Amino acid sequence: MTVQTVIEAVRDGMQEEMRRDQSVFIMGEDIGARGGVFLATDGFVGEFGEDRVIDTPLAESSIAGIALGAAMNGMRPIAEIEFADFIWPTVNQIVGEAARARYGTLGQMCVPMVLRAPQGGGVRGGLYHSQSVEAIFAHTPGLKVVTPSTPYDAKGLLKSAIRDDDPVVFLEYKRTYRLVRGEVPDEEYTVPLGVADVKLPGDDITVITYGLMVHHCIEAARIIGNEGVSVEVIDLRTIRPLDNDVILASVEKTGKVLIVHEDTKLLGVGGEVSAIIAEHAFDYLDAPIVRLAGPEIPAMPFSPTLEAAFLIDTEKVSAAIRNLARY
Amino acid sequence: MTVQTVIEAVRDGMQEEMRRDQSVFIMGEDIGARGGVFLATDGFVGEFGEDRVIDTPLAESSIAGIALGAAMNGMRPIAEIEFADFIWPTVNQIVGEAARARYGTLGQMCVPMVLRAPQGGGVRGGLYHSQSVEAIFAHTPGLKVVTPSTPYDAKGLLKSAIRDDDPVVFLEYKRTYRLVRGEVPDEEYTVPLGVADVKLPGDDITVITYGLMVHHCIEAARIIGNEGVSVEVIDLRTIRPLDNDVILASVEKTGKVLIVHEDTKLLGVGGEVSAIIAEHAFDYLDAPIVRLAGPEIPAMPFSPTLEAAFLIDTEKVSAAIRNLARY
Amino acid sequence: MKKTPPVVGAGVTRPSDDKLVQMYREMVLCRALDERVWMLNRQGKAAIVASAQGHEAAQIGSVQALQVGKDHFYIYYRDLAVLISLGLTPTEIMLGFTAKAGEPLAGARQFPTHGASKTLNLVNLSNVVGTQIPQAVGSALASKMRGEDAVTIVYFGDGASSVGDCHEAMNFAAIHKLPVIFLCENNGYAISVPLSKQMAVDGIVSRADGYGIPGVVVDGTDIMAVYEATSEAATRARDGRGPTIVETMVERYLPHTSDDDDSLYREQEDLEEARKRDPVRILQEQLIGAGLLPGDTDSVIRNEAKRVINEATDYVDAAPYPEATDFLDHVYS
Amino acid sequence: MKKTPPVVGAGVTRPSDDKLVQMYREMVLCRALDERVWMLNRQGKAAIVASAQGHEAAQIGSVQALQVGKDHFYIYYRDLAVLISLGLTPTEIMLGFTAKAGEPLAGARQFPTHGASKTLNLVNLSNVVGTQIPQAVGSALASKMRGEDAVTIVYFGDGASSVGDCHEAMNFAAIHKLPVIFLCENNGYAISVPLSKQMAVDGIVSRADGYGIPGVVVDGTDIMAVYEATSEAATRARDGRGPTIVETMVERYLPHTSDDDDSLYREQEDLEEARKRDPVRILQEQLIGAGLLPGDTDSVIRNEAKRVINEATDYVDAAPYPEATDFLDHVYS
Ligand SMILES: Cc1ncc(C[n+]2csc(CCOP(=O)(O)OP(=O)(O)O)c2C)c(N)n1
Ligand SMILES: Cc1ncc(C[n+]2csc(CCOP(=O)(O)OP(=O)(O)O)c2C)c(N)n1
Ligand SMILES: [Mg+2]
Ligand SMILES: [Mg+2]
Repeated sequence: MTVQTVIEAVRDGMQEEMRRDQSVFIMGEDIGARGGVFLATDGFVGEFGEDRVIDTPLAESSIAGIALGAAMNGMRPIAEIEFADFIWPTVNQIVGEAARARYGTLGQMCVPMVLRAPQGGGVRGGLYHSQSVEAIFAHTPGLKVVTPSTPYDAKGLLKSAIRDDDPVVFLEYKRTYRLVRGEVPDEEYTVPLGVADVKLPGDDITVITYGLMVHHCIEAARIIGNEGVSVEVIDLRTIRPLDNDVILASVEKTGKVLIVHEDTKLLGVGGEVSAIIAEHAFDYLDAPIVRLAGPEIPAMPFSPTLEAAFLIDTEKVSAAIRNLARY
Repeated sequence: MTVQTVIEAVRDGMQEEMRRDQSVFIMGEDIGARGGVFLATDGFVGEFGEDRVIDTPLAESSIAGIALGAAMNGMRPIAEIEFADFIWPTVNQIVGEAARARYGTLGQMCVPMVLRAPQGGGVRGGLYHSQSVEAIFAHTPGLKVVTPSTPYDAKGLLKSAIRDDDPVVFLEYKRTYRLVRGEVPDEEYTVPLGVADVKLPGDDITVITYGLMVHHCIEAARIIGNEGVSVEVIDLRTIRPLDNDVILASVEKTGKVLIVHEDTKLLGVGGEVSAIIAEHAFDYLDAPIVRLAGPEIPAMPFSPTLEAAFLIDTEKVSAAIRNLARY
Repeated sequence: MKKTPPVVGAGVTRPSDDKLVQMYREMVLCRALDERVWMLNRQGKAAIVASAQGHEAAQIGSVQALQVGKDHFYIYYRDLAVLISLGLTPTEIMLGFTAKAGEPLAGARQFPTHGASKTLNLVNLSNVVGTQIPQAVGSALASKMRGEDAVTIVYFGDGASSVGDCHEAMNFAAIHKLPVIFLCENNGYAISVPLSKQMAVDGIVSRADGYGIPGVVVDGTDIMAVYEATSEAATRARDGRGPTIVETMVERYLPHTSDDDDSLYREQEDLEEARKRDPVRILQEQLIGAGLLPGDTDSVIRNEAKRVINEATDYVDAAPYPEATDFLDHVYS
Repeated sequence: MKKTPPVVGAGVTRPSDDKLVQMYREMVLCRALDERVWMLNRQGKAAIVASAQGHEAAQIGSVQALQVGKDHFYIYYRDLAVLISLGLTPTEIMLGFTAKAGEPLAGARQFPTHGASKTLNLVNLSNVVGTQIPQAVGSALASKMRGEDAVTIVYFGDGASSVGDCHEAMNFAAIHKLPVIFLCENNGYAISVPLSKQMAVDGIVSRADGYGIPGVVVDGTDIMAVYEATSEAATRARDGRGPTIVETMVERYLPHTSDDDDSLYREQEDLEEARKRDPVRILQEQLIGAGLLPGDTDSVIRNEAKRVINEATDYVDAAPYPEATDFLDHVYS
């Protein structure tokens, strides 16, 4: 075991897969000599050469489209979008094309590509360096969407994503990159896609979350635990496909659910999780299903006071859990 | 009152607004001499001239971006996307830019533009002429999203959308264009955005839906009505903002909810509606909240047998209502 | 529309006589098939038809300049003649138009001619105009990375050239000198929108300089010119000298698709002018002039085409629609 | 990078002597401001800084060739000197860098220099590179529709030229002969990616032919050349003769932003070469040569700039952050 940050785990995950499989390559802006704006590919161009570590022009739609074409022709591209805020031009190639390539060719084409992007706020990124984009991709059948929260998960899930034969949108919370440290095995491992993780077991209330928020929820759960309420924290890890089994099992045990995400509320992942529960675990519910999510503004404002007002923190989560416990 | 089809109502709505306000103009592919592929702008170029009815190159991102720029400079553009399936390139300018223009300039800029697109299936459109796209835009604060079902609503909502100072994504169900007829007043009227409509009152079960599905739901409700179960059909009409009041009032009355949409299920509008109910009307619920939605495949397949398997019809809705009635 | 005369480099082998006759055979077959599927549409048996009529020389001339089985073909909805020239049978293609079971490219899940063929390296993922251009560049990148000398050719219309993806893709291919051929079938219309409303220039070839790559305009109704320009571009690509724009000036004989009514926007005169440039007749006359269709060869070819198309029609008429049992399959691997 | 000499049309009025000195004053002020905000960043008082250092002549020379209050300005994050030249005060701008209450363009909701000013017709909606280009074209379309003779100018970097939106926007503007000026600040880098990995040509001006519009390359460190090229483009736009690409070859003196470390990718030599092309020094020398900075004029200008910047610094230091009470406002009208 080694203690690493999330960004180190991401880097190692890619590096191991590029060493393991010649068909894996990476393309994106500033990933070469610069090593990526977050240094996710630090040293890569030295080890793998410019052919497998391609500094692209600033042109996101084609980054996605070219990766898609390369994937259909036998390669396993990792396409990096510098910030998730700049991912919208890829929607046409990812949601429109990559997601349907297998379905629309009766399984003849497969698209083993990963679209990586750092997302989320808490880094003074303002309206255009803080966006959460998981909901839009997670709505699309044919895609897989992953949002790791820890170094262990980030590396293990990324390796699975690279080996997966379907297009995976891999969204890393940039706030966790250097903030979150954790143990990572020295030996080879992967974490399967589509499996949620009980990050903290508990009996009275289920908190379902993912990404950066996992850490606030765990902290809040510990605080509330000291107040005599036992909270289970579920990290979805993969947003599509959702792990209904883990979600429903927990709800059937606790009967009370709080869903937490940083992304805005309406038509967010929380809505879907709530609907799954309301349809399949209705008889077990003891209280309304509550969502705690980003406010209904387009994204996170820049000034520190405004950003703080947007962001969900341990305190806000604790307050929501206490409310629910009282119901 | 005149009986019209939906496409006639859409055409009249635009024509009246263009006559009323010189700043309204329309841009899109084939809207000039061709009159639009669905003839929504039939005769417009003759009446309003090529300056106000602009046949654009095939370039959706710029159709959106140019409309946005024109809107910020005092015009009221209606940008037509030929089929909603081709709307993805506009996401960057609409979700990324237009939705945040007001917020990000502290209210200095406003974006009075309408992005119109025909959507949905049932017309043998296959994977790329059948898509439903409301969920992706409806997730975004700053946008308004409208999905009319009848000629009356289509015209009245479109006129409101054109007069609105915010960017509106206006999604017309192409299957309704010539299929659905209805009375439209001869005198001037508008239908306000953000207000749901009880299309059929009832007491035992609430069916919440929008667009083409409204008609299947009404038919199903009539059938089930004859079986002694009183069904209320709510047409959301506007997907963002959602009309929580009408939704919750109905659920508090009936205690049982079926949500129906043609779009695929996960992270669709139904998830959000379910979550709103599970949070705010939990104590009134007598049964699980059920969703009937398109299956989890990327879009509607082309062959008639496959398309039929995808589509929700009156029979499927009736079956779902009966199931819920039995709970 | 101004038609620029073919500008072809030296040193390219002309197609052999046999190959020329073969190309003619494909053209005749394609035209017969095309006419038949329109008939099926009018009979309510084919939901939608986009025609290759007027584009056949550009499509067949380019395919025949490449190596089927090795090279990669990214096509669009109007490329019926590409399919014929790649070796798909009329029956296979008509299963697409009628959306019947056994359709090989997409299991009838998609519009006719859409889907893919793994064995033919043929891809036509979607109806979304222009998306295939970066995908093709990605395919060329993959070939180059593995050191293969396969070429990727991508077909698109003048309309598609306006899309941002076209720009991004050409620029990337130029930077990395990728083995890709950008073959534009410029028929002067994007549905109803004439070239003059799509661009302020006569065609797309003038963009080549802006990317630092070669571009060539050819008369797309002259199969020899297309063959030569494509051959030269393929040689350049295989030699590691990068991409080429081949702009073929063609005519669209018919409405955009069977759903369109071109009388709303197209002058009868314009159509009549267009029809004078019939690639099938032009090649027929060239072959007759060169003595390559001796005796009743031409009518044998035409009758054979008719026979094949009739058989195909009977087959697809009798074929069932696909069962909906597995319509949820192939979403994930 | 090859630098093409300025190619300027005849018949353009050179800036008056007074105007030249005014432009110099703005340049000096902007440079002083720029240096100060970097200092604030290093002190932890400014979260992010993108610098105009090396770009000032291109920015100020172009603004001064236009009519402030009437024309429309679509800028990007590096256009600090555009703001100065439009008349924003250093205090107003520094409220942006420090994200303090009263920031005029976005209420400190956005990165510095982002937002809009209704009175100045200034728009900088987002950090998303290239999105402003079609927006600017839309603005020009609106002006033309209303028969106004306002011009829209849009600023963007070499990096932005790779985006599909740039292509779509230029093509549309060309077709409709819109009154828009595409002003590219080509500094040879998109963050770390050098021009040679962004395009296979030396700059974007060679694309102009592909759109059928005029394009001109100027030395962007020579304010006179920029002024003249922009004036000519503005005249063309106002005369209904359509858009122009003005490519200004400039240098980026500093890392991409305060978050960047350019030693990872930029040779020291390259930087030293770049610094020789200091637009402030170049104009200073030109003015001294022309006798336009007599006596201690230059040091008066510099001292005045320092004084203003010091005052602004004190002001923003003392200013509070915005209250979060209304951070939910202005989502809808
Ligand atoms: C992105 C996108 N926008 C619009 C359409 C609708 N549409 C289908 S074909 C077409 C015109 C394409 O013209 P061109 O590329 O010249 O090809 P042609 O049909 O003339 O061969 C349009 C607008 C589409 N399929 N995709
Ligand atoms: C669409 C998009 N992609 C990526 C980025 C990240 N990014 C910010 S600036 C930049 C480089 C822009 O270079 P250029 O346009 O040449 O402007 P310069 O900074 O050199 O003046 C990049 C890649 C972004 N902001 N937007
Ligand atoms: Mg065309
Ligand atoms: Mg640059």
